[in-house]
Amino acid sequence: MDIIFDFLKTTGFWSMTFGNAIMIIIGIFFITLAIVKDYEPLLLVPIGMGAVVGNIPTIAGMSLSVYDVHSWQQIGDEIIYQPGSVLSYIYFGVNQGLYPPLIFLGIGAMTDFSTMLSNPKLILLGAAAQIGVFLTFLGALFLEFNLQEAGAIGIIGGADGPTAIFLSAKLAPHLLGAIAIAAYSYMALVPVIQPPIMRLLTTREERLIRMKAPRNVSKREKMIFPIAAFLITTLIAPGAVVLLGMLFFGNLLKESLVTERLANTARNAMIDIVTILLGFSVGASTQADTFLRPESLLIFGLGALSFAIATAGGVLFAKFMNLFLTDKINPLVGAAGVSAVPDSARVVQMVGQQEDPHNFLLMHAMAPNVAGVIGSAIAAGVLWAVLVKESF
Amino acid sequence: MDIIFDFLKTTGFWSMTFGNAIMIIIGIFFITLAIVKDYEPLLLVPIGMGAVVGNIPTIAGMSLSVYDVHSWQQIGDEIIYQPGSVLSYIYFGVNQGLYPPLIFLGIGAMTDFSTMLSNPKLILLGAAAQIGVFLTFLGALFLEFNLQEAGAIGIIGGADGPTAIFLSAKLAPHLLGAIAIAAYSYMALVPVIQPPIMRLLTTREERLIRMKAPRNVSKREKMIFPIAAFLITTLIAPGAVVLLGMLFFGNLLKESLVTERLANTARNAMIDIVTILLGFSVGASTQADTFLRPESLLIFGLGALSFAIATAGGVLFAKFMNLFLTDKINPLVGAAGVSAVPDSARVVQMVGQQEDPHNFLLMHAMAPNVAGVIGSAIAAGVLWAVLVKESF
Amino acid sequence: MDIIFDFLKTTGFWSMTFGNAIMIIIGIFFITLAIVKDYEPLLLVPIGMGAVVGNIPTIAGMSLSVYDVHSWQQIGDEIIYQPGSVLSYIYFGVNQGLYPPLIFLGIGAMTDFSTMLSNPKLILLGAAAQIGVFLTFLGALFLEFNLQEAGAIGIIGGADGPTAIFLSAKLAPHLLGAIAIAAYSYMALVPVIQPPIMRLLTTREERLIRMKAPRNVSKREKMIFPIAAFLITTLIAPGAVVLLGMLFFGNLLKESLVTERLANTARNAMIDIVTILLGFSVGASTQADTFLRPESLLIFGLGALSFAIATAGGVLFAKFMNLFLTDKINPLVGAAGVSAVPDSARVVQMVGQQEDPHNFLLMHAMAPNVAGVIGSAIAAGVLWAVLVKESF
Amino acid sequence: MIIPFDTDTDSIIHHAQRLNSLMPSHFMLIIPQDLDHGISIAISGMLIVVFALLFISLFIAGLPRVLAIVAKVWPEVDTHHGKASSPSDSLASEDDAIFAAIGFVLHTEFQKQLQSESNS
Amino acid sequence: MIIPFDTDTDSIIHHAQRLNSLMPSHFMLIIPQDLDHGISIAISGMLIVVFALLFISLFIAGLPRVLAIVAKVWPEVDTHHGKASSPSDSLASEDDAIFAAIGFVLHTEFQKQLQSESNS
Amino acid sequence: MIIPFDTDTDSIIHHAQRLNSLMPSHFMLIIPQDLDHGISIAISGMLIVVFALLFISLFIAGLPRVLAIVAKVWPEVDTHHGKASSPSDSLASEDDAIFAAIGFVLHTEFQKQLQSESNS
Ligand code: NA
Ligand code: NA
Ligand code: NA
Repeated sequence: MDIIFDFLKTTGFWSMTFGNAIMIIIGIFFITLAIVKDYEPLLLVPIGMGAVVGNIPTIAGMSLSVYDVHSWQQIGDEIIYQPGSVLSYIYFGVNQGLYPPLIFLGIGAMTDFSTMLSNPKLILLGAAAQIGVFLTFLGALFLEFNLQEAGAIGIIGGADGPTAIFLSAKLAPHLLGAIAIAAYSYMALVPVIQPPIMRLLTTREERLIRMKAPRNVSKREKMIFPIAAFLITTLIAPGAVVLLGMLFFGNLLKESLVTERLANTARNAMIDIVTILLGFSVGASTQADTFLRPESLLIFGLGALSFAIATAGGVLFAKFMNLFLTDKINPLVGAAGVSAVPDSARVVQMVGQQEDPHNFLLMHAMAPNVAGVIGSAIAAGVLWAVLVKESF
Repeated sequence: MDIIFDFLKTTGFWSMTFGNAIMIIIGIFFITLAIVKDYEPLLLVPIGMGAVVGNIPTIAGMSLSVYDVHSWQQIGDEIIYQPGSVLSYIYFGVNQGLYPPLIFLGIGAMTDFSTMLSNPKLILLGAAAQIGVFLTFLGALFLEFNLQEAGAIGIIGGADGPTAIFLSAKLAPHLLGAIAIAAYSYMALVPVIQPPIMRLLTTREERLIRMKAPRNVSKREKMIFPIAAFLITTLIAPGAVVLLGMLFFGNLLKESLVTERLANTARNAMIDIVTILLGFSVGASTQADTFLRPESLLIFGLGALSFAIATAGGVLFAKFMNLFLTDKINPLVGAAGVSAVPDSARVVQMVGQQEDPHNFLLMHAMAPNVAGVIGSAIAAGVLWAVLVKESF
Repeated sequence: MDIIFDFLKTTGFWSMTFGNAIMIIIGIFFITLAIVKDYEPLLLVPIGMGAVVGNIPTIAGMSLSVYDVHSWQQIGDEIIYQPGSVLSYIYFGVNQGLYPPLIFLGIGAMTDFSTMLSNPKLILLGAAAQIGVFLTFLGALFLEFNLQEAGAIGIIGGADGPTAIFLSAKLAPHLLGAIAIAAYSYMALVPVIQPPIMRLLTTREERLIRMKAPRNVSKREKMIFPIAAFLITTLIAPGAVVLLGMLFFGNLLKESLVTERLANTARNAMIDIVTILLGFSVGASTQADTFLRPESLLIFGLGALSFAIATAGGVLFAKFMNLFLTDKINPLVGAAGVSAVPDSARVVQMVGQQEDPHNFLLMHAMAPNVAGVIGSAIAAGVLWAVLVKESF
Repeated sequence: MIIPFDTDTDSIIHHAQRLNSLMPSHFMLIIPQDLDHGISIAISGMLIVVFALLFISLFIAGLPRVLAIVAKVWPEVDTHHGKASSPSDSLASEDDAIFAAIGFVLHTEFQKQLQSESNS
Repeated sequence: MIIPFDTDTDSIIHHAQRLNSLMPSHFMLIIPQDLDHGISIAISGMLIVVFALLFISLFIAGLPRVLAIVAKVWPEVDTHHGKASSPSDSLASEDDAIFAAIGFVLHTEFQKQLQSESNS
Repeated sequence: MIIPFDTDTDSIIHHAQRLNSLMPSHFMLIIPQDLDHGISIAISGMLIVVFALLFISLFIAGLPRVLAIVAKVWPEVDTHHGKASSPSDSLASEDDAIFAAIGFVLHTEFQKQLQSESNS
């Protein structure tokens, strides 16, 4: 024991703060959650490992952290380049909101909007769930976050990692780590958060509703949709132009049927590379001294609230719509409006089958699910447009 | 109707200019052309969608356009980073001429130079077609474009998108959008532009000429070729070192037979990623206020001219060569010297088969076709070298 | 002949220096070595072609070389961007040490640490071989290189290209080309350098030792290993956090079994793209005037020495360990401790089979082989941490 | 409840707010300003999201009918479409009812919102 | 014909040109300078392109003969090459004739061009 | 032996060293300073590498035993592990001996190194 003890004092083991240790444990917990529970592993594994890497105490004078950014300094008459750390160059894509649109490109090239096209009224459920975004925004203001911070926190309710990162980078970069971690944590915890709310707000009869099989959608509809939907949404909310431009561009690559190789690369190599770099560097940005703060706890609290509200919003709006419809919607499907694709759609399927094992809601739930992605991108665009102008 | 009207006035629909609407329609037209006619879809779909995205009117104060570039500003003693828009970071690769060489890398890793190696005299047809570049350059000067602008416009006659973008970025970045759109439009329209010129300049007897089957080419020849061709061309025209360095590097990765995995990535994931980013951001750079100008119309006119001249140059030089040859060249093959790989080679095949359905010119046409790529890269190198030195 | 001669004088052929010609020949020699002997082709082909491209004499005033980097210049009150060359943007990833960690990510996602996990004492051979790094460091100091330069030269003994490039970029960027070329050359020449040393230091009896088949390793061990190994190594040597962070992150993507698609992209498209860009731009950085210097010769001499010492270190330490062991280690296996994965492990197998064709040492040699990668990354971290602080 | 913010950009404002918060009379004047502004942002934001997705809904609901006309002039190669158009009609008529109802509510709300903004 | 240029870098020169163009005597002096310079760039550019590709042609035409000699010393593993060398010889002899002819024309043109440039 | 360095950052120091090297009495004082410092870097560097990999070795050697206990509480789905634990025990006991031996040598060396560094 003596040998080991003497040695430890000479290494970095002793200079590690308590906060770093906690963050490393959180990182390992994320990885464990991903492996054991299979919750959003493509994001929790990179983020978790990033958190472990980012919390190794480094030697003074070495540039290693994501926050050791490059700069230009004037020395005499010359402007000299001061290099940044390797992780800071990777984090640049997070910091400048570059990775989220590229991930949206890949998501667009993956997503089949058919079920949404075959039953357009379900789109409105994806809109209703965005109430989580705006109520959380108000909640954050109430807790004395400023407008920009509140906007970035509110978007956690969008249940969409790239959107949350994009908006945080623009409005409140100092909260980005906490917001991203909150968003991905709750997306991973969707199977835990949503079912009780869904059961609370629906009767057994409602949960038993079976929905009509969706109609076939023609190729032309699928080709026209990304262009038309892009024009409609961004002319209404121009702030969403980057996220939705890439999402619908990716979908057009898929549905045009003449650019299959580009769609294929967008949804495989390209999105994977960006996911690796984004996840790892977001994780590495959660250094104890910037992350373990009272705000982060508040953000986590607000994030949980926002998921709950969004779920409730979707379910209740489905019930409201049923007042006007003869072909009733199963209100469970409304919970998928929060997005968290495809987890929340799977949760709908699961909760539905607990009442009636022969009720297949998954396909119906995909419609509000993808509509929720569009909805929260619009919400992000609106918040960005309104709050970037405010300089108060 | 009244509801919709009231709402529209509060959104961005009303702030859209007439120019933006035209550009969006042009973008949709490009996408339609790609889908319906299958003309260069890998480029027209990204460019078209980029044009749609780039022409959504944005809110003042938000940095969204490709032209909202980052900068460093001195505030007091400190130099502060002013972030650019997401699209500006993607456009950086266009702006700095970074994407075209990477696309050439992939093209090199795709291209089989066998037919060219087996019949080296056909290479000269690829040289002859470059007359389109230099006559268009003179035409642009005559229309009072300055030397740099004329050089960038002339290269449209090279019928090679990446080369055109590369040279425009270096010599006339303010015309890049128009030049790129013109180059890709006419490459898409090769099946429309070339046939009448080819028929006008050839007799029926000439179009019926059958050519000897090409000989087999050894592996060693294919391995030596990229290195030797690189040295020959760039020692003569050092300005082409980046484009041709990457083209022949890609081809060496393919032909060396020991770096198959790198060649495979270069011609798949890598070229696809760059194509997506290049096409989309070039499209997004065609904002109405920078694109819808009198110059653009002149550039389109000169571009059409250059394709016509290049086609004529190739065909006529083939006829000239026939004066010295016993094994005659089918002069239609000369039209493939414009490059526009592989469309113009296919046009040769098509026009040839209209006279004689059993005449297979495609393989022969591939030789001037790929030689034309090399030829226009050399032309670009020469123009860059000469015009970048001139500061007049 | 007269025609050609007249023409040559007007082109760049005549302005080529003798040094450029030598470097082009070296480049072609590398490519030939890769093709004919199959020595490290994935690196020698890109580096060789890069050397050819980088030594074409360019026209004054054109920005083409990897050293024509971008800059910001103050003109009046404004700070104006001066663009760099295309190759300088690609070389940025070398220069800032960005590519090596990304290559380590791919290596991690490729590497199976099973044999190492099943026989942990073989790890120490990977440590012993690092004596080559530190003795070469001292040798370089003795030859009057300064401390930083000596550190960068010493790491050649790590027999690991990305590590050598990473440390050179940080400590002695002006020697990066020579160090990278030396490292990759000797890695390619491992089948030539190692066998005589291995035979010299072992008896026939030792070379005949057969080792026990390794035990099976559980999935849990493989999952826990990358996280634990990362924590152990970087808490001891925080300077290695970037390289080892990425190596073990890649391995976790592989072994977690839930992020297979990310691991797949990391070890295919991603590592290939980075390898192409790294190899080519490192090659292009070996311009005659910066490369053909007395230092480079010394570096090559020291590099050869370091490989020899590292090999001897591994073999002798295996013999030392045998003094304490009942299940003897075949000391040839120690030679694999230099890393140069997987070439040196193959050399062990080959030399072993020359004595006994039924002795399969390859699997055993993989353990010190991958441990050697970790060992030299730690050595690099230590040297960086110590030498970056020293400003003497 | 006071949270320790230390980001430079916000510190001045927050110091001002903290000073003000010591004076009870100002407390109710300053903090609610953000919240009040926030409420109007939240309402218009939610309305824009709903409008945008409603427009998409309407567009999609109408698209098959437009394409059915187009298909007569310029028929699609595969035959999926012919089968699809008839069931969509019945769906669409029901959609019309619900869209009209929601549209009316939204319009009314939106008008209220616009009025309250122009008054403040 | 006047085109509205508005890029900063060129504006001064173009303003000067426009001013000059108002004076008829200067018009013919200034605009053709660019064009004249352009013609010499175009001719030498075209020649360089043709020369470079001609060199490649010649190299490729000669390569099989060089490789045939090399293959005797150091034979290639696959047998494609042996078959290939004989037909290429007949092709190559014809190539020689055409390359000589083109080479001569190019050389003459290039010399003219060089002379005219050194005179101006 | 003098090597022509021309990197700006080092030139001043090297000029000084060259000047000093002309004076025989100083030669032995200045050059060895770097080398002496280098020796201490090299020794501690080598020790750190060995320690780090030794720790990994120890960790890996101990891991199967820890996992064997964990597996009782929370069994792994596939059965590789059960077979693996018994042979590793015998290996591990041998490992212990060698690790203890190497650990002792390293510790002694490291202590020496630390002492010499604190003295200088
Ligand atoms: Na959402
Ligand atoms: Na061309
Ligand atoms: Na090593």
